[in-house]
Amino acid sequence: MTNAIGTTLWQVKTLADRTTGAMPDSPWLAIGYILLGVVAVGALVAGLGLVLIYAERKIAAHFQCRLGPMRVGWHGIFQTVADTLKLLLKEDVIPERADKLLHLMAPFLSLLATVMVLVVIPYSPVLQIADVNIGVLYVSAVGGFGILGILVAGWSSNNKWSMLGAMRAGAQIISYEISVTIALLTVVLFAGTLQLSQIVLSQAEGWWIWRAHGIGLVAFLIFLIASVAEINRTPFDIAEGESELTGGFHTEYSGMRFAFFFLSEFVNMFVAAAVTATLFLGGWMPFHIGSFQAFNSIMDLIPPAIWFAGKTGFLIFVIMWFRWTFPRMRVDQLMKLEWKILLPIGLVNLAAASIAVLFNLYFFPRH
Amino acid sequence: MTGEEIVLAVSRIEERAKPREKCAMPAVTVPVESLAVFMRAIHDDPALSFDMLCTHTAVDWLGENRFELLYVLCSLKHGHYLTVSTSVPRDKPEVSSVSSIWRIAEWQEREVYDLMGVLYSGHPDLRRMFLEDDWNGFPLRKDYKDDFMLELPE
Amino acid sequence: MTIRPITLADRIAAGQKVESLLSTQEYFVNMGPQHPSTHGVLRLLVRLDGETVREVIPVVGYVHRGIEKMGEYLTYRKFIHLSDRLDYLSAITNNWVVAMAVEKAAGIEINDRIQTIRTLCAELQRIQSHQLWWGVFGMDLGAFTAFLYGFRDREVVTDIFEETTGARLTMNYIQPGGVMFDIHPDFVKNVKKFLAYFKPKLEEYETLVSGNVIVQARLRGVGILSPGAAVSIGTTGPVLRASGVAHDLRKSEAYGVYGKVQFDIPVGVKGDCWDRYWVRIEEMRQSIRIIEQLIDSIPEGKHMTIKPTAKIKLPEGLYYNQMETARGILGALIVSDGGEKPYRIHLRSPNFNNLWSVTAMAPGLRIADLVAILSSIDVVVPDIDR
Amino acid sequence: MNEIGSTEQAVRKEEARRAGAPGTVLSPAEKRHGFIGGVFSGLLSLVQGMAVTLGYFLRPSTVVTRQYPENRATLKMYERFRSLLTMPHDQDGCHNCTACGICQTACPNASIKVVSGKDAAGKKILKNYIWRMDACTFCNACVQACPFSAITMTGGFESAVYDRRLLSYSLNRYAGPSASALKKIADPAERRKMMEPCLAYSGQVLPGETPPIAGGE
Repeated sequence: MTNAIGTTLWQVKTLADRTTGAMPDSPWLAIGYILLGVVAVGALVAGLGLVLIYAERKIAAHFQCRLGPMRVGWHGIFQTVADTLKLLLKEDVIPERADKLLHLMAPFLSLLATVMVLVVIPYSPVLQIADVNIGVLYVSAVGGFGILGILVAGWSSNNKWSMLGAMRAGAQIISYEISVTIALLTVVLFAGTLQLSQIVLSQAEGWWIWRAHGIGLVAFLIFLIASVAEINRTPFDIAEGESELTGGFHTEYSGMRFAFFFLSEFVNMFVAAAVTATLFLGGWMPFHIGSFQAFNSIMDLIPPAIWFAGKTGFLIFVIMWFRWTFPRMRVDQLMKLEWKILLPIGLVNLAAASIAVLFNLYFFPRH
Repeated sequence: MTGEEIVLAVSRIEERAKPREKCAMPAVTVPVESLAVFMRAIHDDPALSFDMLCTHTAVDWLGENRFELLYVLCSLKHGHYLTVSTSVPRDKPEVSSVSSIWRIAEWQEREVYDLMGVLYSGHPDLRRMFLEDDWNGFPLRKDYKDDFMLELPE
Repeated sequence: MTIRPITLADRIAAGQKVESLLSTQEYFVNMGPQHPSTHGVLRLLVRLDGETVREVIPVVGYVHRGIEKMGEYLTYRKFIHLSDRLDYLSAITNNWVVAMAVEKAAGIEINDRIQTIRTLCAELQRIQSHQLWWGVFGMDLGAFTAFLYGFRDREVVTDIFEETTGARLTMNYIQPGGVMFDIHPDFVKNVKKFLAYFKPKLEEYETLVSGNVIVQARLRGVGILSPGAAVSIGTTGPVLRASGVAHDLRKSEAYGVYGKVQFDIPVGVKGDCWDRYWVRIEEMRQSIRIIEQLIDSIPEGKHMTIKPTAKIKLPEGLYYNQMETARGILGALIVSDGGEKPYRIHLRSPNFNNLWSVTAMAPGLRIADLVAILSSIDVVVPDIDR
Repeated sequence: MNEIGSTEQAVRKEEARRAGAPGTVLSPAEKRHGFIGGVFSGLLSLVQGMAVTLGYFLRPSTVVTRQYPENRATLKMYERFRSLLTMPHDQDGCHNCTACGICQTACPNASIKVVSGKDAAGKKILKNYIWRMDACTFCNACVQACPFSAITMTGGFESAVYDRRLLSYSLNRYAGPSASALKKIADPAERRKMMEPCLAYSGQVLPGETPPIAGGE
């Protein structure tokens, strides 16, 4: 695989490839690779939790003319650590007559779904745990599995508010899954592959957000909006709906189990931003413009991992920006937005995309 | 209409209505048995048209052994006010509800029942409002006493 | 003989209601007394059918302090400080209602300076109250940032109050015969500074919340209160005016110096949540107008016309005085037996009446709408319970 | 009012009828859009809102947070701020209180108790001035009522304690006559003899003395 400039890119050899490669010769090495993957994902989740929660608090504070945490450490950077300790030490309350097993399980189900998506995201050409050849399908399938945790949490809590929140979440996530998938399909059409690393490489001449005469932009907006809805953040946080449902599905959770929901929300946000960046903003791919080789080679000086982190960070900021600006939508308006606005636009956009692909109409068409 | 005109117009509707003495605003006293009919009449009368019940409360005249029920009425249409007063004996505090005329009366009467212990016949939902359901007595009565009451030292 | 299967369509054709065929189970939930959007300790018993509200039963009394009973043991002057604690966001106006009732009954003369100061403070209070409401309204709709913006701007007004009255919330400032302190030397300067600061902020409120498409969708056509129902339920203030009834005591019974100033009454057209929202935003503009007309021409005079220790006795009789607070008409009904203390004092609280309009508005709407309605009528619970 | 229908038109008509309704403004009508226009105007309104919040985000000077314990040095309460009842003592250590008890009667909550006694000459003097902050609403009535300006409200606000009984304050630093009576005595030693020092007292009100409010504990 070569990029526009003609230099050979690094051969992507993922941890999963290494594991399968090592399996016949030395199973222990393979197990070592698996352990390395588990540790890496665990560290990533913990790190994301620490960084994103702190970032959210600081960003929210500055949107609201406040300072945010300032006490623990310099500008409160250890606030999240302190809060985690506090949550660890708190009593874990299980409501009477709750379905105990499910109640205990729900937070982990919720977290599991998001963590599994982390595995397939190409963070840089060499940093990817498993490069599944149906990556896009995997992302949408496993990502949609997160609703199970929320539903189980709401059901098992033996609380009407929780139940309402869970039902809202169910309706919402399943509806918005459609728009997410349609926007995904647009990119799949452009790239001609379902593999995430290949989708990134297909953007070597330019990111899909601008290369397809606005079709990519529309798909990007739909994908972003629907992703925000899928991760239950304002303006689509009706499943929690603090002022309506007191806390929605996690009303009855406390201590560490609540922290897991919290964590999965933030990891979810990262996943949504990372997938959006990968599909529409070129993932780790530097900003290239077609055949302007001089410009492109300057852009190549910045390492791919930084590009990826920058794009994802920007999208996370935008999602937080949404949250700290917009009010919440009502449940029927949420459905209306999906079924009457996003879905028709998405379908028309998909049709337009197929025409663009058929006649090779985008900027810097492939040869 | 001025205060005197209102009182005059009202007394034409109900001849037993007399001006209430010692009152800074136009006020009439009506016998308790004719209250409901009287209220309906002044609500419906186009010249009076008392469409809003500003407030309703009761005063415990312990010495005279009666509760005085006060209805401050207002006509947004004409911009005039009237206070209607009626008395019920303390040992049999019963009066007919006006909640079918002004919806707010339903809740204002509940409040008066809760704190003063006046019973309203024809009230759709007469029960305690502020106090707990098992509260003993009616605190705004002048002879009310309970263990929590503190005396101001003089 | 073959039996034709009876279908849903057959049942409907036979006159059976679809609702009864597709019956769902209704359930009750307690919204409050500890609920983020019932602002304090209001409890709403809500009968729900899925997301749809079928019935709302307000349960009040969680902060009942027996202020009316306490009033019977306190002199008129001492009672004023209890009136602060009714609707704590309109403390100045509450003081004024009782003070004015006493002044009218006892025949205490008030000079123009006192009247102007009172009017100015009441209007500042109205702005302050609406700022807080705006913030809380945003929060109830899910826009938490609005909440902090509202509080941030309210802080400026509270500082002005603190400088002049010595307190931020329960000020006990207006007393029979005058005001507790003369205005602070910096009062005029600071009020002007506040107006200059707040006017652009008000436009920002419009951009951030009023114009927002989600807010519009959440508020337009939601919770319609017809003028007839509004009057029958006895709502006052912005709730009544939003229903299309231009009733404002500041115009119709111009007390204070309201007779001398130009201002408009904002009136709603539909009586929905949006109208109630808009009326309050517009009222802030009108309050700014009133303050601007008065702030440069505060007459000279004393700030207290009677001695603060003078005994106040009302002649025997029945007195009623009412005034427009930020939430509606607050009335003070005083029954005097000629002594220093009221024989009976009753407070007609605006929130008490306004609250019950929820029962007329909410049925048939969603839970989220119930929150919007509750927020749009802007109840302060201690005022309901007294 | 009841005859007005609930429809928008009827209300508008009624409003117009009221002589152009001088002094009223009507709420603006809803702007209607088609599907495409609605999407774009909706997006525009969202972007405008985001611009407002971003404006604050990018200007750290708009932050209004004050870091409380750190800013103690610069934190000044307004001079009229009412939070702590105090009895000012002049440079000779004398106060103005004559134990007349007017403040005690003026207090709506009975949070002041003036304990008076008799001096050698049989004149009324202040023994102990007890102020119960836990029962105080800071209404300023006592300060207004005092004919001698013996008490005043000051701005100290850090008075949180873990036990309610610790909120009883004794305001006078000595038991004895007021400044005006003391100033008549020229000899400082003689004067000091009349001022029986009492510690700034805060705690259970007095041994054997019931708190001013019965059942208050």
